[in-house]
Amino acid sequence: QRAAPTVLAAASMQEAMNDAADAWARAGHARPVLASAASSALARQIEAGAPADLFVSADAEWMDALQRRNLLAPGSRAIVARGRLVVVAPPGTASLNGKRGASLARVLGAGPLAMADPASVPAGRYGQQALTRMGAWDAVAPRVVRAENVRAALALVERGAAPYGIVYATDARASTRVRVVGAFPPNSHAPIVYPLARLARSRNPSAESFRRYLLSSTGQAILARRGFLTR
Amino acid sequence: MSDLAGIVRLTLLVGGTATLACLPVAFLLAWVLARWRFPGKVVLDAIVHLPLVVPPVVTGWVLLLAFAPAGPVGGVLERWFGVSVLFRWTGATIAAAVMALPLMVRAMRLSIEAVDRRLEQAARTLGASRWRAYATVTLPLALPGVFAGAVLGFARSIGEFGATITFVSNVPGETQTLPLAIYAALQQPGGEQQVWRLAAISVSLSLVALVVSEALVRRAGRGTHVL
Amino acid sequence: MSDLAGIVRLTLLVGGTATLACLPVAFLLAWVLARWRFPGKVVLDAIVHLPLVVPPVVTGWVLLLAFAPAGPVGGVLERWFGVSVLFRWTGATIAAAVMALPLMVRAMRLSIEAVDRRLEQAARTLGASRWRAYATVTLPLALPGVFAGAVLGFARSIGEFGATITFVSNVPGETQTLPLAIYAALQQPGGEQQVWRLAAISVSLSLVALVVSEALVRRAGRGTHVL
Amino acid sequence: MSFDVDLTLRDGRVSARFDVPGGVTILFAPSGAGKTSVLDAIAGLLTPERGHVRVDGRTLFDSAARVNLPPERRRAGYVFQDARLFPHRRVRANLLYGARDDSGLAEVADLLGIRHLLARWPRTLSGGEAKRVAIGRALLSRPDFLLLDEPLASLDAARRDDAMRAIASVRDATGLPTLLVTHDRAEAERLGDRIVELAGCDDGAPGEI
Amino acid sequence: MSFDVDLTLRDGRVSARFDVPGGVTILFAPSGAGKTSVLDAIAGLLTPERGHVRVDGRTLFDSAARVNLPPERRRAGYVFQDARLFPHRRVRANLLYGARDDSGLAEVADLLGIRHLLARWPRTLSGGEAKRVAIGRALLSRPDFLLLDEPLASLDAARRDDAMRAIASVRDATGLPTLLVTHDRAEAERLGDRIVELAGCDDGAPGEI
Ligand SMILES: Nc1ncnc2c1ncn2[C@@H]1O[C@H](COP(=O)(O)OP(=O)(O)OP(=O)(O)O)[C@@H](O)[C@H]1O
Ligand SMILES: Nc1ncnc2c1ncn2[C@@H]1O[C@H](COP(=O)(O)OP(=O)(O)OP(=O)(O)O)[C@@H](O)[C@H]1O
Ligand code: MOO
Ligand SMILES: [Mg+2]
Ligand SMILES: [Mg+2]
Repeated sequence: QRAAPTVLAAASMQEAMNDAADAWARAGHARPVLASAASSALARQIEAGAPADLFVSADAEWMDALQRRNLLAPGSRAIVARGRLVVVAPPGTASLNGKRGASLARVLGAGPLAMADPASVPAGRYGQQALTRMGAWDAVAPRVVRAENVRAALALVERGAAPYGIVYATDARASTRVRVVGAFPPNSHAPIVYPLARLARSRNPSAESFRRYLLSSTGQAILARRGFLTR
Repeated sequence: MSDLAGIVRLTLLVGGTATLACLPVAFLLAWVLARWRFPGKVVLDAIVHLPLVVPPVVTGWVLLLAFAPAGPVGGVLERWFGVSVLFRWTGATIAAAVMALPLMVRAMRLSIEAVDRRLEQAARTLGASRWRAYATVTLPLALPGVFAGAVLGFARSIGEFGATITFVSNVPGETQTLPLAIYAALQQPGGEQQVWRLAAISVSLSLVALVVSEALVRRAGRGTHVL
Repeated sequence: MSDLAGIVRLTLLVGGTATLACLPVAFLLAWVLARWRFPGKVVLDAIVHLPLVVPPVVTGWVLLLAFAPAGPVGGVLERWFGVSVLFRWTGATIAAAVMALPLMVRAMRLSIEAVDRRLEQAARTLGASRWRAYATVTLPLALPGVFAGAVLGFARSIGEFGATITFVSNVPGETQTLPLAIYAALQQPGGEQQVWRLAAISVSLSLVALVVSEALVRRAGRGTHVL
Repeated sequence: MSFDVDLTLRDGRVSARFDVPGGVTILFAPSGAGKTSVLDAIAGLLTPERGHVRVDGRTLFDSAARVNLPPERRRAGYVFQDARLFPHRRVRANLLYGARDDSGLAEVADLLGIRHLLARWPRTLSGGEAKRVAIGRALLSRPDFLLLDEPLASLDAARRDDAMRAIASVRDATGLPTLLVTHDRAEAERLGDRIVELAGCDDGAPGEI
Repeated sequence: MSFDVDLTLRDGRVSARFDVPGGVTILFAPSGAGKTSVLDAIAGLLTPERGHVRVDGRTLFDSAARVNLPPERRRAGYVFQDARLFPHRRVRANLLYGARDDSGLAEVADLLGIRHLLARWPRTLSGGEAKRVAIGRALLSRPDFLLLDEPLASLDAARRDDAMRAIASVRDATGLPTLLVTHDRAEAERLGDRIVELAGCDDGAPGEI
């Protein structure tokens, strides 16, 4: 049995990666060591030379930054999962279907709108792009409250602190306290992707095997069970 | 990110208000914990320490549960006064105050415990009530601890991040204090420069607080240190 | 998330090691800051306070820069000893220790400042060197502050989150202490129950630490409090 | 009678019973007999196991009647064996701590020879200077009676006389009943209107009158 | 000569000059004259502005020669005006703090009548008991000379004699030169081999011999 690879996974991918690692271990391999944190924190650890093998990011921009610095193994970057962006609200809230522009802004801007910080968190960035595309951002922007991450934005809606929130479908799925009242069209924002890559520094041969496993149909099925859209 | 001056002003507002609001509460708690004997004292002690032990994110979450419109405190505030602290600087101040409290209480308590009770007794025989003895003897002699507590509390306040962002989010101009701005900058590729700049301001602010408090302690301690 | 008992064991290991490792350093710093006069004292004071003021995330990042294989400390560790603290419990301990240090120093310093210098003088005339007077008079009389500092430090250690996750990530079984486990649970839809359970354990641990330290202070303070 | 005291203290190791008229009563006993403990109990700083304390007919403590006035309502002018000056107040502020106003300040300061010390911090006083300030502080608090625990120790002969004259003049002007502790039998006989002896219990045996 | 002292202290407000042979020298002066300051300077706790201190020919301090031994190398047996017992050590441990072993403990404890207090905490001692423990602690530290700042204040007559006998017996056995501060001229004449008077400076004027 070969030494286990160290996998850095964005916090939002943690559960899905756990499942995958378990399955991989059941198949007779050494179980990968999973390290999770915000994508930015992990990317900075890689920049600093942390001894790791794989990186699963929730943020394509950070993956780009690493690639520009030649920290990724050439040809190893791939998209491991995709996501969807939705609007959630407390159960009983009317659906937003068909609303755009001023009417959408009127509804979302009625109270605080919870979303991840557009300045720093990808989910927030996607949300801002979508609202801009739909002509509602300028009107809504003053009412936006920027949470540290998507889960925190969801919690604000769950607790009644904000009537609407913008989160990933994966997050909305498991919550009983909110209902999805609308989904943004995939083309209203940059593609929501979770890039995967092997690090240039990695010397562990099993890292590549696990990378391939994640991209294989078995691996993809595991991610799909956690609500991620697959390739 | 809003402008630098605005962030600094907000940070000082939040940190200053939190520290000032905490001072009397912390001193009372410190006195009770230092000088009184009663059952359940350990429980009170533990509750005061909670925000220190529990990760800030959880503290922020508990605050959110309490102050949300559906929560016990938030409901009352909203129904009776029509105000909400969510997403407001007042909420950021509450988070900062809660996180700073245990540090302030500890420092003050240590100083109160070090005050010689025989001096309080002397004050009593000179006609001072328990309260006057406390105000004119215990408190002034415990001043080094009060100042130390205030600095610790202020430093913690202007460094508070986890509870604040969980409780009141990052709202530029309302809740975006220095740590929140730093965090946002850290999240972005290439945000290092901004991080260093903001961190330098943070450090300078608390250095000033430190120097001022040392000077105050020295002033207050002119007469002390020997019976 | 690894098993509960493992998380608790790791948390205690990290918190305990960090506290023990900090104690002598903190006491020395406290003594120097309390009793010595030298230029640049304020600077030392400020540096000790830094981890309190700067948001934990930044502290974690600075630690990362220092301890990474390319960093000044990490490079030496790797080249000379072939070890790395990244993703290891040792790294989590370093983060916890750095965050706990200012609290420990402050508490101890307050207690040292409260020790009557005339007792140290008495020890000197009885033949004790400066060091022996320090070890046999100053230190034991400052014990309440040492214990208070140790509890504060331990509490802070087992509650430390931001610096740890930034520095060494959340690695179950290695760096996933209670706060990181709580954070992970908070990230999961429907993880509230797990959050409450973990938070309850956090709180109990520090309650125990608190009670033990109060008992120690009382024991140590049997003789004290009047000249 | 002025001091009507019957007390058991310190788990029965110290007890005292006396009933004496006004004037200066000397409490005389060897070291460790319980003199300070008795004064503490009269001042309300130590709660006796049982007994009573009446001064000028006013009941300050009575275990049977469950009376136990707090120290500040007993109006004792207590000069402690150690000076116990407030270290954070200058001499002047120490002297005036229990006073209603500073009308008596100059007179008392002159009597005790501490006028030149008014602006000093207690830390900078010599042993005898601190003692004199403590005496002045008690006198200026307008007490109903005086408790003096070796007020003359560490005073030189001249100061001793001054301090005694100050105490005597207060006594004569106000007729304050006074309990004074001393080790010096000659001094006791010179100063006191009467002497109460607390039997020695230096080795821990209970003391009696 | 045994004590060869010439000092200026406290910004010139206190000065002292004397050169006396062994035995007990009484330092006699009114309150505030500077007696404690002089003892502090001899013990090394206060650095004089200028002058010298020689004891038995050994130079402890000399501003001209830039000699300034730290307190622990001066080997003074200093009994402070206040007792300064270590509050965190029981009486026994206080007594033995400066001792090499506990060989002299029983004898000294008996002489001072503190044998029954050995297991006590300082906090629970009466004023006179604390003073006696402080005397014992200094005697047991095997000093080269003794500095006694009103060692007999707050001791009753019997204890006073015991304490003096203890000091005298140490002096006779070891011939330790001793400086003893007292306010009581009668006592001074009874105990001392000679008397050095520090001129009064109670009102802040400089004191001279
Ligand atoms: N806090 C205490 N706990 C236990 N015993 C105490 C305490 N304080 C005093 N004592 C003891 O009680 C007795 C009486 O003490 P007290 O101070 O009243 O004596 P005193 O007559 O004033 O003696 P002195 O003349 O030496 O001051 C002594 O044996 C003393 O050791
Ligand atoms: N720390 C200090 N700063 C300034 N002045 C001081 C300080 N300590 C003492 N003094 C002053 O120096 C003078 C001498 O003090 P010292 O304590 O030596 O007197 P003393 O002769 O021992 O008096 P006593 O018999 O009352 O104890 C006094 O006037 C005193 O007020
Ligand atoms: O690390 Mo995240 O999944 O961008 O919150
Ligand atoms: Mg007494
Ligand atoms: Mg003196």
